[in-house]
Amino acid sequence: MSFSYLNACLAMLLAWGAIGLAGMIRPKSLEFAGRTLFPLGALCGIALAVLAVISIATPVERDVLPIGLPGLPFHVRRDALASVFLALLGGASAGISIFSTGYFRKGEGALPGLLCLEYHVFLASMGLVLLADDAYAFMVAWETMALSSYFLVTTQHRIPEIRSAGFLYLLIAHVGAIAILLSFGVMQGGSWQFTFDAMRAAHLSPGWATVAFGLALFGFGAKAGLVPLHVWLPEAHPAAPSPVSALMSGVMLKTAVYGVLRVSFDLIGTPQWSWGLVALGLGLMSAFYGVIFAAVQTDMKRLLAWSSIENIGIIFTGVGLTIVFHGVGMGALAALALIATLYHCLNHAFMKSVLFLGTGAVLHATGERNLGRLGGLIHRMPWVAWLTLVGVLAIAGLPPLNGFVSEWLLLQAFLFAGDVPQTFVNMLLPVGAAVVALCTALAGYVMVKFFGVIFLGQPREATLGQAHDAGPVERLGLLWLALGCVGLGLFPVQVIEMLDIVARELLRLPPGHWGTDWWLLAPAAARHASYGPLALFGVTVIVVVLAALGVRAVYRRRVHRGPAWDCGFVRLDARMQDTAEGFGQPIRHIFEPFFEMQRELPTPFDAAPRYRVTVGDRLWTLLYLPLGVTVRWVADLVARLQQGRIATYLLYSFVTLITLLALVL
Amino acid sequence: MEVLLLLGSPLLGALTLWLFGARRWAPDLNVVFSTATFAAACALTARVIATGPMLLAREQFLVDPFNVFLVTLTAFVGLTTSIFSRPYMRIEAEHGRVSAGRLRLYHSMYQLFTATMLVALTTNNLGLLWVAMEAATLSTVLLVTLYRTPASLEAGWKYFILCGVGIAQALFGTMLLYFAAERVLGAEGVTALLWTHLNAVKGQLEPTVLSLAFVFLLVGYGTKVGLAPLHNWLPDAHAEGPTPISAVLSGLLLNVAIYAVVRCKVLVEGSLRSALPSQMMMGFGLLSVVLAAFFLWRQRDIKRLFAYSSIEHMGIITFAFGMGGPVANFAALLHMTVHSLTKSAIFFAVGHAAQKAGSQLIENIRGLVTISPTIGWGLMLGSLAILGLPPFGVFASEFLILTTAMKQQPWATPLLLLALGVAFAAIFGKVQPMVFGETQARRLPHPPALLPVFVHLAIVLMLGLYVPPYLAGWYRDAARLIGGP
Amino acid sequence: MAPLSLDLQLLNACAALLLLLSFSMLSQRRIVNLVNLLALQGALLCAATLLVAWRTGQGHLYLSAGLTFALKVIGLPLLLHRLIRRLNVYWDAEPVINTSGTMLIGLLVVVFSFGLAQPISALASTATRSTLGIAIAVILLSFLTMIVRRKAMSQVVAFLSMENGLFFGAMSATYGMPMVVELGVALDVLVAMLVLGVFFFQIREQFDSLDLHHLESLKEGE
Amino acid sequence: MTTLGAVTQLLEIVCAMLAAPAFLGWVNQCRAWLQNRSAPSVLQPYYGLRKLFHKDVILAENASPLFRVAPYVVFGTMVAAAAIIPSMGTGLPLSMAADGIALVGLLATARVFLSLAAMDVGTAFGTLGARREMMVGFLAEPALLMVLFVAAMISRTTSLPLIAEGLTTRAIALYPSLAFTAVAFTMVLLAENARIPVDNPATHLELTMIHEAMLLEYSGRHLAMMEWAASLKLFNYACIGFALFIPWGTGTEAGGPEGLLLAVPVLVAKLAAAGAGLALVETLSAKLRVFRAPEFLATAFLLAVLGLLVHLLLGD
Repeated sequence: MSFSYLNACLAMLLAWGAIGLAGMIRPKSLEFAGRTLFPLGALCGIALAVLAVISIATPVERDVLPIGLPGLPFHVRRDALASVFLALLGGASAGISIFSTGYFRKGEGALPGLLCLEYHVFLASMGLVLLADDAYAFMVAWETMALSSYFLVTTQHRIPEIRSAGFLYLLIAHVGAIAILLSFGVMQGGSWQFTFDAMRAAHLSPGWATVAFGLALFGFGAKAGLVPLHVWLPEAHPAAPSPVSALMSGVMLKTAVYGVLRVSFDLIGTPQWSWGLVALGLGLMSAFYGVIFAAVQTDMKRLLAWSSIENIGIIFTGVGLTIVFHGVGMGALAALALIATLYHCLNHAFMKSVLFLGTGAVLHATGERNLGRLGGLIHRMPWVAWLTLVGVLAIAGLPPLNGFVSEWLLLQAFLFAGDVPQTFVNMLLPVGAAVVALCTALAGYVMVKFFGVIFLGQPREATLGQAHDAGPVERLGLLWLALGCVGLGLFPVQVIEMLDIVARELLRLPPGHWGTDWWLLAPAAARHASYGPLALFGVTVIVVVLAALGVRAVYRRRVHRGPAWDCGFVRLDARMQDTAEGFGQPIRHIFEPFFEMQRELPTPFDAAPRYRVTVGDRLWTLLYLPLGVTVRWVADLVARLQQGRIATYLLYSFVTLITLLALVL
Repeated sequence: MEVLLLLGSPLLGALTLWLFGARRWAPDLNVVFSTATFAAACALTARVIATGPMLLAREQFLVDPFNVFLVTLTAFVGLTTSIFSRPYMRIEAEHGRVSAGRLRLYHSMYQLFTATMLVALTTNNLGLLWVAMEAATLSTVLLVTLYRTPASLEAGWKYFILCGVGIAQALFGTMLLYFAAERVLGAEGVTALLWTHLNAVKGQLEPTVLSLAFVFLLVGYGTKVGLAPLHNWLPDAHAEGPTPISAVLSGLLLNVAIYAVVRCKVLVEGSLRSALPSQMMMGFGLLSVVLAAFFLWRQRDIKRLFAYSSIEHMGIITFAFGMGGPVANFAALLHMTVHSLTKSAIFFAVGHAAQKAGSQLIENIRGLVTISPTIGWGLMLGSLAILGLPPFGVFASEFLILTTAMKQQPWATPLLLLALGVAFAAIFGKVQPMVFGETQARRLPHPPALLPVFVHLAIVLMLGLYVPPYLAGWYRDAARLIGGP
Repeated sequence: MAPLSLDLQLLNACAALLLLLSFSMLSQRRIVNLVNLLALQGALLCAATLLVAWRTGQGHLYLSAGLTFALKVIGLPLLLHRLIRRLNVYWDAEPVINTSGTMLIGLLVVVFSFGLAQPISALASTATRSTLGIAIAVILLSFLTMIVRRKAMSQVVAFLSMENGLFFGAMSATYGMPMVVELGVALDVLVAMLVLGVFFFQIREQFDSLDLHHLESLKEGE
Repeated sequence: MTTLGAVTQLLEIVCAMLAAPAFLGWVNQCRAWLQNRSAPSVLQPYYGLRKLFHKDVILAENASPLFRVAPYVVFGTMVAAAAIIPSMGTGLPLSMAADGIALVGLLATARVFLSLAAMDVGTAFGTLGARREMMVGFLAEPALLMVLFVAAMISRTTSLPLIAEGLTTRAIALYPSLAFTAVAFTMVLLAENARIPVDNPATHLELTMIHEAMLLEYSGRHLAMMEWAASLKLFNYACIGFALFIPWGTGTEAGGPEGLLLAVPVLVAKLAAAGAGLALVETLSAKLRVFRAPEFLATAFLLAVLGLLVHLLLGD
């Protein structure tokens, strides 16, 4: 078989599958499954990433696999879009796999071999989702992805919360999948015409196209955790073991973004700008909703999960913007927005993985995930702390790291949207920009809380004294991902030139030029806006170093260690620091209407005063509980039909018979 | 020849086991006969692959693409079930739930039941088809009441009366069909009930009579298919009988019934040239799917749960046949195959689980994966398969059905989406805590022999990713045969 | 129009009587009488079959008449009588709907079934076609009887009379079904009866009564 | 880049570093005058810095390396920020590397590091200050961004020097949108630089303080760097204001060296005026409760967005 990047990528996926199965050879052996197979998986990941990156610029490749349905074998196809996401998958999963090598311990729920199987099947199915070129292959891969991740989430199935989390996750995933399936049903070319090519060829009336897009948005939104379909995400992501959480947040959510892009730009082909507004609106809503809830969380993994919702929101904002621009025929801007979107996908994959793995290390070191019981870990686990700091700064959108680049691009896209033909869209977009800006600022708030409470200050529990730093392998994994963040931050031009190929292919545009110089990013023209992270970083570093050296050179005064100043109040202890709740208090105060809070305030005369506040998701009580109630109600109603009396049953058939006879007469 | 063997072996088995059914080695004998039957079925299949469809015994018997795979399937599931029931019924006997005499009844009736189903599938004579269906009912009634518990008696009674009445309607329908046919094929009614002949002249059959006939047939056989609102006997019968019987009832008998309905539908549609039969079937199908989904929500008995899921899937199949057309028919046939395999596998797992817990109540079954991984994973995978999660075959057929529905009957898709969602929540929400979670029960000393479960699941898995070409060919031919818009 | 020949008149008389019997079954609450009525119905069916056989000179109809006689006039009624004695269930409880109401519904059913039979008998070539409507009526009426009865026994009797109706329908529409089918059906009916016999004793030993309200525990709704 | 550009660049950085404390001193002097106190000299901040530099550093026991790095990072970012704000000349080569949005990013970086450092020691005050600082920040930052957006939309660029140039080179016109944003910007400036009404640089009253609370644990040269950075921040904000609203007089590429020379006195004049104005505002307005601060800033944010909409409605 002649070499093609497609086959090579498939081979990598196959290798993942094989590695997974190999895990079942000795399912009980941690040494074999954990310490031997996971590094192999990481290697495959790196190889896949390299292949993908090289292949971005190469022409589209297709192939047909010998499996599938009789009239419908698996079609696979690799184009630039798929390559970008494959690169994301490979790159991020490599770091995560390396970390997992050192992470998984004995006696954590499922057997190591089983875990290995599920983990690698998960990876492989995500890869197949990106390569699939017909509805059936796509759906099989899609649902396999959901299924394997479900089993990973419920690794520790003895804990009821985790079980219910898994249930909720799989339920919403499945309903979403059916919606996607139906949207394929709309787009299909006719009987047995389920290949994507047939869908590209098929011409939909605007109405049906809208239906298809709506179903797809629903389905993929459910997977991506778009508000209001997000409820499973803050439950499921924390429930999983940290590497899995990283994989789900970092990579799996992006497959949903991939799906939306694929459907709206490739399969439907001619998105209408009004769809864009919907996506934009949902995106902004998710971004805002996610970030304010992240700000009030007290469980570190839950906080990260909510922050994932925020980032997905920002990504969908980008998608919506792209659709709007593309719909009104502003090609260059559409490309800009699309690139911002893709860039943010890449960024989020890396930074969120760093953070989740960081929490994993903390969890292992302290056995504690409640922010209220952590603190001061930067002394005990400096590696994890500093590497996590990179992720924190990145996700807070601070230059010169990667988070800032995509934010910058997105804001540029908003900024030059000035002349969209539709006036009211014109008025709407700046508000969108404002929301994005607000969300990024809030993300900064959240991340300061996250890092400050976990790693800084004094340990809030005596037990934290025994915390140990992560092992060398785990550090390596973290380092890989952190370097990814830095690299993506410092060399935007190179990355964007790759992403531009996607934009060109997907939006059918002439190639845009993105940098006047290898170090200077200038989307439209240097006159409009330019950003050179390397130079900026360089200058800052130089100044910092000069300042430090200069000061030390001139003023050689000693540095004493002393107790922290206690303002004359002698018994100053760790409990006087802000708790996570305390740090979130301003947000709760400002955005009160969005939260559902139960406060437990002590009276001045309490013997043992106790302050508790629990923050609930309003949408849960507004949307989901009523839904459940309705279903139960209907079920009770239906149950009345079956009273156990045989006469009644006979009556049913009698009436049915008579009615049908009357019908045909 | 093969057909003779195919039908002879179970009949002989029924006779022999009626004599020796109480012996200690009776279960093995049961397996032996089932194996013989399966072998005959394989031989028949091989012959069909070689020489194509055929008519035998003065056209009384017919083997065509539509029933050949069903015959094989029936024989196969019959075999695996007999294998499963060997240890199962032994344990039941040890627990003192069944006496030796009843074991005798059980074994011989089991063979008889297989025989009747095979006759129903292979016969070319619609009258004989009816007789066989009735016989199948009668042979299973006593199996349902095997335990003689009040519940089982009640279930058996309802099964008997409701199906009896239903089947009576079917007889009248058959009669009307005969009446219409006689006018075309001549008064000497030798050939007038032979499906092949009817199919040849279906264009000339009298529409009004046929439409009436179809109503009777649909209500009649539909009762046995378990279409809402005629389904009320089904959950009781499936839940109260011994588990092997539940497996074959859900897995096979329903298939046979729907087979009968479709055979009739072909004739009627051919004569009416109107969408009436299709619409009726789609209506029944949707109603069954939706009602079953909501019934699932409140189940506390695990076997009842899966009985309702059978109703749901029968609804899906009926709906698909109602839609008609190459894709939908193909999907429906595939769905019949994978459903019977999966559902019987689930019942095997459930049987052991319930036997272990000593109760069929869901809240008494917990943490299976801890007690016995094979049972736990068997049940989990089976349920996921039946819920239509890939890469299992059920997904393949549901994929085709849903996409086609979106194209041909978009109005139905919201209902299907709703029903599938509710059903998923109901079943999975009940299965998960049974398989996962804490449990007081200690680990089983010896893992139960669940080979059949995993064999079935393996086949279902394969059908999801690869359908053997000749099987696909049959599906296609059958789909063409069944036709539709 | 010319007056019908004697045999046809007789046939129609039989049909009318059958209908009458079904009505009386609908109202009858004494189970022993129910069984007798069933036997009578069987006898009428047998007679009708003989008439048709004699008229059309189809051999197999004699056979089916014989079957009917053996099974429905002698066999089943005897069996049922023995059961009744053994289980001493003589009375059915008060029907679900009171008798007059049932009668009214029955009347509507008859009208409906005549209407139903119209198009079919219009096509029928048989001399007996006009009785088809009655056959359908008998079937539906016994269906109704099953619905309103509360004792297992009376349900079974109604079930059997439904079978009679089917046979009558077959006879009047097409001079009976092919032999093989008739035999099969007869066999089935026989087996069904045996099964029922077993059933009754099982039910009896469980609930020591044949009242159907014992059989209402398996249900969904409260 | 031209030599002139390089010169301007260096000149600006140096001037900013040197002039910032003086500006702070000047503001304080004005305030003192307005409050009829005997005013400290303009050079007072320099004395303060000198004193601090000569002191030993006392670190809390559990201060981590982050705590020691932070001052330099904050200082560095502030200088970098100063390097891209066209205070005297617009021909800044570095401004290519970072436009307005990046500038906001830089300031945010400084804020984040400051807050993290404040949380590092883990005293009640530190965390309290950090929390309040972030609270102020997450509303002030988008507001500032929106302000920039308006200016950017008017002159179709996000790079500050080009915005300034754009405004100077055009015929002078009234931009109602700019009026809105000017108010918003002033409010942001007050909040960001810990001035009344949001914070009071002069007190250590724990109920109200934000910025000082974060610095409590710092001493010696670290504190000096922090103070210096703070004054730089004020200076930078002032210069941003000039660039956005009254850019006239800054030297352009076209203007050449002589333009640059002219720019120096202009800048001094502007600063003097701005300082006086700032002092006036501070004196006239009363300190807000901390809980009111968000509302204050939300108003600023709203005004900025309003300005944006007004701009879109009326066009330029």
